Amino acid sequence: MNINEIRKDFKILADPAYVYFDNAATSQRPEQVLEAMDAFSRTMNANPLRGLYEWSIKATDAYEDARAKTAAFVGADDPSEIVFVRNATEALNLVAFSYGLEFLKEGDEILITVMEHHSNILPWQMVCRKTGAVLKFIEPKEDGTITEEMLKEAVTEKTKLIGMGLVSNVLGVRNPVEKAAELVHKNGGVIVVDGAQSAPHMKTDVKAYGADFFSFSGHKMLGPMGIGGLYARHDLLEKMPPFLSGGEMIEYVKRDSATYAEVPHKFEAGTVNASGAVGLAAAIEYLENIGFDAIEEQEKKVTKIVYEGLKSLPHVHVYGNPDPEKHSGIVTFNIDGCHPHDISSVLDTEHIAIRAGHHCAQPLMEFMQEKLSMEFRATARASMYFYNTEEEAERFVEAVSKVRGWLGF
Amino acid sequence: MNINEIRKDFKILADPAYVYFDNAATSQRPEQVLEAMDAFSRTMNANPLRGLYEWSIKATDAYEDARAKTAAFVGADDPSEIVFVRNATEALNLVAFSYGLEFLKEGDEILITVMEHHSNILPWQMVCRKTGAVLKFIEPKEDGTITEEMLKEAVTEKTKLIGMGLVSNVLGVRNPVEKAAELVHKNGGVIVVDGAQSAPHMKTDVKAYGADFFSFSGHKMLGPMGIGGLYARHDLLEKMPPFLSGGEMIEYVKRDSATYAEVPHKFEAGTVNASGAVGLAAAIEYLENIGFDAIEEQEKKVTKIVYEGLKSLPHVHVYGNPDPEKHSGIVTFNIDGCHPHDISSVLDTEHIAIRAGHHCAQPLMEFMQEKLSMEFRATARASMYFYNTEEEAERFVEAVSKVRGWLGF
Amino acid sequence: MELKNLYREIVNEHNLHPVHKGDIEDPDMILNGVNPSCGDDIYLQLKFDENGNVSEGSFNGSGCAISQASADMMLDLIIGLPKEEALEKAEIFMGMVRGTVDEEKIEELDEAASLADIAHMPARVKCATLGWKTMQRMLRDGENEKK
Amino acid sequence: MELKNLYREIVNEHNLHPVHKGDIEDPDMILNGVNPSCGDDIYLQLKFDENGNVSEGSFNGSGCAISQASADMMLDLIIGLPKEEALEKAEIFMGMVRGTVDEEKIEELDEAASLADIAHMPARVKCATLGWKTMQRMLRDGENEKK
Ligand SMILES: Cc1ncc(COP(=O)(O)O)c(C=O)c1O
Ligand SMILES: Cc1ncc(COP(=O)(O)O)c(C=O)c1O
Repeated sequence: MNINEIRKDFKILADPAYVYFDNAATSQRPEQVLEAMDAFSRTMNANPLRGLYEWSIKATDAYEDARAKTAAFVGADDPSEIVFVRNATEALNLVAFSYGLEFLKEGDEILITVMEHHSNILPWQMVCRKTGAVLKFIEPKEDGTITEEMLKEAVTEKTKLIGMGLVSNVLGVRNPVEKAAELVHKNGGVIVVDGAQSAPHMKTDVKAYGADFFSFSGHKMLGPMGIGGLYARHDLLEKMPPFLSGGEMIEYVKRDSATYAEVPHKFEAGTVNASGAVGLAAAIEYLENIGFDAIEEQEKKVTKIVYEGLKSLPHVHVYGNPDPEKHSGIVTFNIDGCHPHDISSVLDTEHIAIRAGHHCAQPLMEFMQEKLSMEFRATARASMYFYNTEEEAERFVEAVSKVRGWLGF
Repeated sequence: MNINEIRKDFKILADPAYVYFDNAATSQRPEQVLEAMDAFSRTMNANPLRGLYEWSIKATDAYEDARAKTAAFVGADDPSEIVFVRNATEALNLVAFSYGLEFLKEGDEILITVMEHHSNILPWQMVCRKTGAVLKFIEPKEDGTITEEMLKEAVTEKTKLIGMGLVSNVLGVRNPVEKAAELVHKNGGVIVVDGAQSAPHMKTDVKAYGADFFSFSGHKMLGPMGIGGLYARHDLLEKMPPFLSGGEMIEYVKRDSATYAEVPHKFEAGTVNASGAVGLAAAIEYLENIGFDAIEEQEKKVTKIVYEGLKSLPHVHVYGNPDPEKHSGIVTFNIDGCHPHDISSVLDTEHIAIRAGHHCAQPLMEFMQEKLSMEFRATARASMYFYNTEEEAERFVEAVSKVRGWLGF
Repeated sequence: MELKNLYREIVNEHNLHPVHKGDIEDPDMILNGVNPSCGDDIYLQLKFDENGNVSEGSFNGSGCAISQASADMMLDLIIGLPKEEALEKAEIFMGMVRGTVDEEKIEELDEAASLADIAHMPARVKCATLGWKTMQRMLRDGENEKK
Repeated sequence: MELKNLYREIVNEHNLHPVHKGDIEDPDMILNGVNPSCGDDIYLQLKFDENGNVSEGSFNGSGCAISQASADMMLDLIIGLPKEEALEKAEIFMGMVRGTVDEEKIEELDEAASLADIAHMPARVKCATLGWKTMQRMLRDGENEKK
């Protein structure tokens, strides 16, 4: 992997003054992705699935090819196991509204971790409100680890659904979804693996995870905004009721009832985002061309510099696993006396983009504040991707070392 | 309006061999829209709403500017009355799940027309199933007209919600939403105006319609796939519960509960489709630059040729209003002995793209089959937009005149 | 073959003057097959002799020219065949429209082989296969709506 | 003003060495103001003399430097003023960060005028206005959490 060549594919990275370290929020898009979408619009733009003319047939092929490519990317058996959605949040809501409301009942337990993203918390709160199921939380150790023992203790025979991010967007830690899957399957339950933060950084294999559902967002893995995916086991999709309803997801519509199209179309109501899917497919192709080995290697190099650099600074607290290789490119930290928002604002004057705040993980912030005596219920987070360089990492550490000075200490 | 200049903006229209008359399914996108989206990705791509750095601030501005532009486009009072969604279908589902399930109850009546798109039927079937409300249908006259008298007869004091497409995607007729609004408001009810087919063709004015809700899709009005809008009165949005939940739509999240962000963010869960919104804003700008007067003038010229041309052909039946000016660019027809799918397939060999089938309006097909003795429960539909030319219309009529011959008659 | 030629040379004839459209007397099996997205809707009727060969067959219903013609050609081909062979023909037909069987095999379909180019028209594949799928459901899965 | 200079010249001082942070004795009004998206969380406390002038004031709580400094500067400005004038200052401050009032008016804010450039940082506007909004809710809307 030649990082200089790769960076040329990302026009927004051309200005060396800027350091973009907010990749866990959204990634940048290479020209290949933009070009694939533009080409769709310029040569075959039509409403897929229904047209009997050339452009619509091409558009349908492009859309279904994108589905097949996405299925292969996550390790699914069959393209029909991929439902295209807007983003990971919608994927998780789809599971909650369709599977959750239909198959969970009073007294069942839903188990999630305290480090879940709000998008993997609120839908389950909704399911619990409406069904009488109970939401339980598993808390990690201080460094973010969840062990098999902790899981065994948390899973009871009432646990019918586990929601677990494969990689935490705050700590970067990889969670033991395989063990969780095993335990919940013994109860005839299912596991919803939220892959929003893992899919960009590591080879996905839903089979190996034992995942019944797997959610992800295109925009976090070089794809466009507005497209994401839900992997779901075919037999689950078959028995789940539809969620959104309208055009394209039906067979017959009578005035008072309807029958539904086959899986996965049953879950894709209305005109599909075909150009978004084409963009996602181009992003997948781009990632596969580089290869996850090379991607991880580069991320580890950069993350190590950031992690160890911050660790060595006085007044800086770095969270999560002591091994920077276990951070999936994410380094979360705080600086004594400095509110994360002020940190991010002054770093912005150095053209360094990081995120600060609760990271859509307020329960985790609360947990960390208590366990780790954090000053504020918020952190600063640098998140790197394979197109980031070691020089950027060094510049970042250098800048962080000056933050306390800029803030008057 | 110089049609030749305009067509240069649409690369896909460059090949004069192709006639694209399936605009009611999806429109084409001008270069200006593609460029606006690419520019977003190349210069300010970031996750809006949360970042404290330059790109994210720019992205937030671009996203909220798009909202303001969209609000002005539909005639809303305030940008906060626009919720960005994927498409009109999602907009209608949002109203059904949030407003419908919360405010309708057993015995209430939902009134829709028989010519609604499936996306404005199925969500109401769902609401009726879950609340015990009753779904009623109003049938138009044979030419598609719904009169004030017919409305008065159909609306009872139990009618608490009316769902009505402003323009039918099959007949092109404009429905009397103003009268319907008046009637339902007397009951303290609301009207959901589906503007998916009107917004591309005429100046929208939600206030003049008396619309409480108004749904539309970007992809039908020069915008990208994957973005659409719901206009809703501010006070309704305030009192409606959230629908999808997760990141970006919250204030506080505790382990067992949450409070929600202000309107409209409460309804936009997960990372927003900012580049899609930017594309939609560019589409709106493009439409406004041409102006709806010029747009309608061109559409009427082309529609007249198609309508009168088809009318004059033996064995061809044209549906809807006898005045081609009342068709919003849509001409639906059948040919004796020829299944619409065969019509569309043979026209495709002439590089003419039209739609054939039930047009996501099966109840209307059933109604037309009965009232107008249609041979099949399907029609062929040519739908024109302002970039279509009179020559294309003539070529189309000429081709249709040969269809029966090609099919062996 | 260009689609217009396909219609002219084969489809139109079978659609406008089908040999097997209508009802047969006292069929052994009747099955309804539909394509919801197209509105194609046929009733396939078959009768068997003492050896289990298809002795008579017809179809009824409405749909596009391709669905009608394909059903008519199918009946041309399978009347007189043992069930197993009829099913084999259906396999070949399915393989043909999916593009997974070779020329030689396709020839076994006689006139129905002319629908090979449907493989390039995914939106019409369902029309072409409706009759064949209905036959498979009958003979392979034993579905029968006759009361 | 570039943000780093703004911190150096004004914000840091008010954040690290606030004059009005803490509790006052027996306040007449107490109100909590929050920015959910930032986690800023302050308690504003005010006391009035017999003429309705703000006689004492303080804030407590936690938040970013801008929210803290802005609240401290606000109290510098309004202590001693009649309620109406305090509210006028809040109006000016809101107008300043929205970019809708002119230079001359802004000068009436004394040191708080230095936060004018926050108008170009929409994400930080909420931090800067937290104290002011809380004061508006108190004096204009009469909200009071004191029991
Ligand atoms: C009248 C009408 N309503 C709703 C829709 C649904 O639009 P979308 O598929 O973009 O959600 C359509 C599009 O076909 C339509 O014509
Ligand atoms: C772990 C995790 N899950 C879910 C999401 C939600 O993704 P989106 O906002 O694209 O729906 C995110 C993104 O922030 C995330 O990091």
